[in-house]
Amino acid sequence: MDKIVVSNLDLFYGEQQALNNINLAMTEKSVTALIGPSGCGKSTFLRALNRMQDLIPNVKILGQVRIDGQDIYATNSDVVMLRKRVGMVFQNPNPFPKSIFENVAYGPRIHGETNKKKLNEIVETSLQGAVLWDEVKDRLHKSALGLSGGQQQRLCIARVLAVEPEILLMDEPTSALDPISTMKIEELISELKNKYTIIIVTHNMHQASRVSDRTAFFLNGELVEEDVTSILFTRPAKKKTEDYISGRFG
Amino acid sequence: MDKIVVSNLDLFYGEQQALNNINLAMTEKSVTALIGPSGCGKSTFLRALNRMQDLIPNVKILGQVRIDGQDIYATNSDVVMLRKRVGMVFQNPNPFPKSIFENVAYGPRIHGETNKKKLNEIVETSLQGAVLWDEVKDRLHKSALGLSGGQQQRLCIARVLAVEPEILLMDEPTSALDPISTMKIEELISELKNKYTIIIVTHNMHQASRVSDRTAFFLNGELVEEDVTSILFTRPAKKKTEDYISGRFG
Amino acid sequence: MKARQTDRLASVMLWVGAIAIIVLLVAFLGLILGRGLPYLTPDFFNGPDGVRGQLFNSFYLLALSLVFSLPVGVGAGIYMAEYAPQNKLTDLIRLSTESLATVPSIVFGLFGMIIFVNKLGLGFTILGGAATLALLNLPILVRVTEESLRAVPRSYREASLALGATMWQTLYRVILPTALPGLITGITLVAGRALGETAILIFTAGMNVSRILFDTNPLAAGETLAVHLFAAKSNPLPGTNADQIADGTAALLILMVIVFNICLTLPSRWLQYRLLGKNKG
Amino acid sequence: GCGKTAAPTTTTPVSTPSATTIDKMTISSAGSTALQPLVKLAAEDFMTKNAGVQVNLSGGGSMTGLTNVASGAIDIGNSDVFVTDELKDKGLIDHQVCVAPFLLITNKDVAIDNLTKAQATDIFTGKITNWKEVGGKDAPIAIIGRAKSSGTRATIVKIVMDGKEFTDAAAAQDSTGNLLTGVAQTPGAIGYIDAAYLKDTVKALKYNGVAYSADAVASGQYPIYAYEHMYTKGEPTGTVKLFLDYVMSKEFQEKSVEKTGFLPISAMKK
Amino acid sequence: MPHSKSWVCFSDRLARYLFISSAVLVSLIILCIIWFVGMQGLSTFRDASVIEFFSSSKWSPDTGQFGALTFIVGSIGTTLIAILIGGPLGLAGAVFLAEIAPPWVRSVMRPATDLFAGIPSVVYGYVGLTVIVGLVRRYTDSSSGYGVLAAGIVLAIMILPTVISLSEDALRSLPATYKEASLALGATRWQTIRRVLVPAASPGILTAIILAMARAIGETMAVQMVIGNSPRFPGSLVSPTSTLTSNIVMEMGNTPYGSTWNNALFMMSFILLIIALIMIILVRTAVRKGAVR
Ligand SMILES: Nc1ncnc2c1ncn2[C@@H]1O[C@H](COP(=O)(O)OP(=O)(O)OP(=O)(O)O)[C@@H](O)[C@H]1O
Ligand SMILES: Nc1ncnc2c1ncn2[C@@H]1O[C@H](COP(=O)(O)OP(=O)(O)OP(=O)(O)O)[C@@H](O)[C@H]1O
Ligand SMILES: [Mg+2]
Ligand SMILES: [Mg+2]
Ligand SMILES: O=P([O-])([O-])[O-]
Repeated sequence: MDKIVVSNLDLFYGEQQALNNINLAMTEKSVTALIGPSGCGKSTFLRALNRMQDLIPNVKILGQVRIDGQDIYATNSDVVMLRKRVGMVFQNPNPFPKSIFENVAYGPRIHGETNKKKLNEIVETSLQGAVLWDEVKDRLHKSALGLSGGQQQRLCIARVLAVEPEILLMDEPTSALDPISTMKIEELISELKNKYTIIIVTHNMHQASRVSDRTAFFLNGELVEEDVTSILFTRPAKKKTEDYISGRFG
Repeated sequence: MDKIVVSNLDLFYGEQQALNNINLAMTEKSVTALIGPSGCGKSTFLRALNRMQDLIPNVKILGQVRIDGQDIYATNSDVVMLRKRVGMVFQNPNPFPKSIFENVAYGPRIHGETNKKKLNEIVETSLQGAVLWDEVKDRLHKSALGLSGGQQQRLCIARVLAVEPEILLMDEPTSALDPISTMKIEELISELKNKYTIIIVTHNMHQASRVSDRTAFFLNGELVEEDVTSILFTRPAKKKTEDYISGRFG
Repeated sequence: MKARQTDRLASVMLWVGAIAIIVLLVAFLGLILGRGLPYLTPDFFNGPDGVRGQLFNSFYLLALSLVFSLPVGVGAGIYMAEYAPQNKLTDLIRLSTESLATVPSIVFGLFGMIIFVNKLGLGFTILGGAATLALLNLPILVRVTEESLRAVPRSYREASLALGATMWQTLYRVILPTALPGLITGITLVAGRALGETAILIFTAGMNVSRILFDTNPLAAGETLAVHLFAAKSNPLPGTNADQIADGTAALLILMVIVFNICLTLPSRWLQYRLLGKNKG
Repeated sequence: GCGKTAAPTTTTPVSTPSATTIDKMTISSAGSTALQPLVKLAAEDFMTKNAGVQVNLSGGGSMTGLTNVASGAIDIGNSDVFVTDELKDKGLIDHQVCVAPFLLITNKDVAIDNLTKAQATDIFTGKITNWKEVGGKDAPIAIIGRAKSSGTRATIVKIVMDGKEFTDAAAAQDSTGNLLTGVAQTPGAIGYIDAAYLKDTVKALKYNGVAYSADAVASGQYPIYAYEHMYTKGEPTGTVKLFLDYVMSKEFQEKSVEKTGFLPISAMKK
Repeated sequence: MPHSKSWVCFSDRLARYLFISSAVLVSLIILCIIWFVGMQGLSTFRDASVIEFFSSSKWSPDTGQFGALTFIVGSIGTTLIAILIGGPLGLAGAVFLAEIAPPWVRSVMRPATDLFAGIPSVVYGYVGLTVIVGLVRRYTDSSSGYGVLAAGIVLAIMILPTVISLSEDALRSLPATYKEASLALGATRWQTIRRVLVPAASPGILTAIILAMARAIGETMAVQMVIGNSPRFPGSLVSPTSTLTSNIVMEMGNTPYGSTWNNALFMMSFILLIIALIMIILVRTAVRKGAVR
């Protein structure tokens, strides 16, 4: 079933067009990878899905993004609610300068959870969900900034899980990490897709083939091709895609 | 002939060891690529070759780096002179906030060139050397910050060429660039190797195989393997190398 | 080589410049403290011409003026840093706060006198002095708030908003706590200036001290230490030891500023330490 | 406005027995800095005698006092000068509380100790610029005076200089204290102050051969003095009246006024 | 429940409005001050001539002559001297702190310079009166030592913290890449500072200088104690003269509110405000130019 349907999406930074007539549907409880050379609009596209682009002045968006059939850019759409449903993990781990516990409890708290016991539970479940619990359970009230990069990134994932979103957006979540952390996070993604609809941007084609069900190839703000991952990497329909994945450029 | 010989190089950031007993020789007028996962010490190694690491407090360096037989870390070694001989191009293009002309003329000027005509000549030759001349010859006195990313990176290369170094260090010079700029810079590297000894860090294995003569694979601060590029990518001697290039991680 | 020599010469010159600045500062402090410290006996505070009242007034006025200026200044700073769209109106607001920052304090003093003393007919009061002093604080607070908020990494903001927090939740749960050390530095700056201000207070808060110790009536006149120093210098009343009072008060003022700095920066360092945790290594 | 020497006085009688009682606990007084020492002393005594009453005191200058009392912002305006034309019709009542004598002072290195009226005038108008012209060392004269708006300066202009203008070359200080510091540390400096402020860091000159003393003023031999005023808006009542009564009382006038360096008003009426 | 959705929305909106109104309030205040001081000041010209006010140096209000040129020149003169001395010295301090000082020196010196800013201006004036005026007298042919030079020196010290901290911030906020790029080309540290860092930070440094100028031109108490306060066109750097602020504070207390004399003092405040505004606009154009480059 299609969880997200994007139709005729154009996005402009001021005069400059960064996305050009994108049409793409993303299936529920699957992983979609976005690949393409730097500057092709992957992050821009991702951020259009939870309206993070609203924060940037002079952005103009045309077309539609429907989640469960509802247009998220409709005037009566509630952006705060939307972002609760659509969680996001960023390229560089960005924990708050608070304790590990407070980082994970942050989301539930702002959404009104005050019961201490309930919070404890949520924090534990989320950290377990992000395969971090065992490593941090003895230092929950230490600063999150003392964690390693890979741990921080898993903390950020736990923080998102704690608000129980339906969709997970991940923008190059492993690009700042070492190989071992990367492997852990890739394993985590494979687990999470049983519960969440995941869209992941990566510059690493190997990663895309390892974790994703479908892959979309972007080039210069356009969606060149989208297909089942194994097909796209072995029998791409377009010449441009073949050039890119065979390493002709990028 | 070996231009640079590194023997038993250890490098510490404070307590943390970032390079562990590196032994590597680099041939004159050839391109050596450094590959390896993020955080493995590629940049650290590169910056040890022109003593840019001197700028960072608490760095301790053991072992030797010899250029043309002279140890650059010897007490009587002149770091300013060294850096003139060993030019560097950074990951992100970093032109000065000056005009295009002034950017290129900067090096010659600080090395004492004041003759206006001579400077004009140097600027033109260097920009031609970096295949940028035709694109900018009508706007030499406009700000360099108005150039596109790829143009800026070529400008930075021109700026280095203007001081006539013998060695060129390049730290992921295309990672911030679009495919077309990337191709131009790769072509440029192939040309430059007729005159310079080039060492290039890249996270892109395709790029390494396209531009380099030899490739060195780093992992966790150690040099795992170094060989002729085509051999390293097709018949690596070590299991770790094979895992990495076959996309098992990273 | 010439470049090498110039480099060495320039380094020497810069060291000399820096040492000159430090020497100047030390000389200044030495002069003032050297002259004044010997007079800082218990009698200096509690004696017949003791300055305990002025000391109290200094802090009382400072506190009141912060009560007036902090909410507005920080509020405006938050607006400029977080909300302000880039348009003409924002430009105008920014222009006006920046110019408020350069208004000579004497102009504030006159303005305050006419508003509070004459138009409102309050006479010389701590209230009027504090309100006018607040005008002096405002632009600095706006500027400091804006700058310390801007120094908070964008990523915190994005992380919070992406979790479905509102702007206000993001502000008071993440951004403000992170910016707090910067804010505190700013408040220290403001406090230092306010503690040393005279031109404004002479025209608004008057030059005498309540006989009731720690008189918190905001409608009483209130001479502060700085004004007291000014008065002792300009009208060395016969029968008092004006020079001693002046020297002692000057030293006391400097001590206060130093103590104030320490009192506010130490907790903020501690806070920063708490926030950022131990070194990652 | 300017200070006058001898004015027909309309002072309220010194001790009218009355049933005046304290009506407010805080009264305020501001204005002349010259008169401040006296008002301060009176206020302290008064507050000791009437527990709970607060006399707020502020400087600001004579005009600050006058304007604020005229507008009703304060109860008593202290002034070195008579009320100005602008404020004449505001119903201000003059209470002359004491006589302020003034001194010509010099730096201690100045060799002379007397100036005649003519010499002083020539120095202040800029005609004489070297001490040797009045019998001193060969050294330039540095005049350090007060601001154009100062009551002290007005008195000097009126009495010593017969209304001639000060030379613009004179440096000026905002207050008596800074003037004292200036004269004390500047070689060859001359200035003028309220007698009350005299310190031993400077030298007081004789004027026309007469050294300043209370008797010399009272007897009319030493002519540089002016009346100090405390103005109220309308006839004073309640606490304000009690306070003014205290200032004019025999007790205060005889015991305290001279302590602050002024002369009691009664000294002039002998 | 305190955290109901409507409450969250409401508090968000409330906060936003509070912040906006604070910002508007701040601007209203400055407009109020300008309006007020301007109106009071401009009424001077009901009785005095505009041209005379700006072109004559004869200040004799009791005879109806209102020439404020001396004060304007005095203010600008002291400010220039302050900048000529304090600017380079402060900039040297900033460069030192940003590029040369070992960390422990910086961690002592930076808070120490900030302490300069907390010293009351009366204290500066007092030190000026008792030390600097004497020095000026000793080393020049001035008979009193009062004047533009003494005031300029005192102001130079007062503006040091402004110049140092703002310029250092500007230097520090430069991307590290500029320095790296320059050193990697074989430039010495000084060449890097002079040819790359200082030019690149110049908008920020200019802001620092201009804000320092604004502080200098508006300073009252300290200047008033050392300038000499004679309403006379300064014959030399070491002869007594007056500035706008010193004359305002000298005469304000003793002139009746509403009189032409008093209005003229307000007019002088208004001139100060205008000068400050002009400086701000200069800063903003400087910064904008820097950003466009
Ligand atoms: N805030 C912005 N304002 C203006 N242009 C922007 C902005 N953000 C991105 N762009 C431009 O939009 C285009 C797409 O950028 P985007 O960040 O989406 O690329 P990307 O595919 O994520 O690249 P990368 O792999 O480097 O992250 C680029 O040309 C970029 O320069
Ligand atoms: N200034 C520094 N201080 C302390 N540690 C550092 C510093 N710079 C780098 N490191 C550490 O040294 C190790 C090697 O870093 P380096 O930047 O050389 O990696 P790299 O191979 O260039 O990675 P990338 O591909 O991400 O650029 C990393 O663990 C890094 O965290
Ligand atoms: Mg991206
Ligand atoms: Mg690197
Ligand atoms: O008493 P003064 O007016 O000269 O200060």
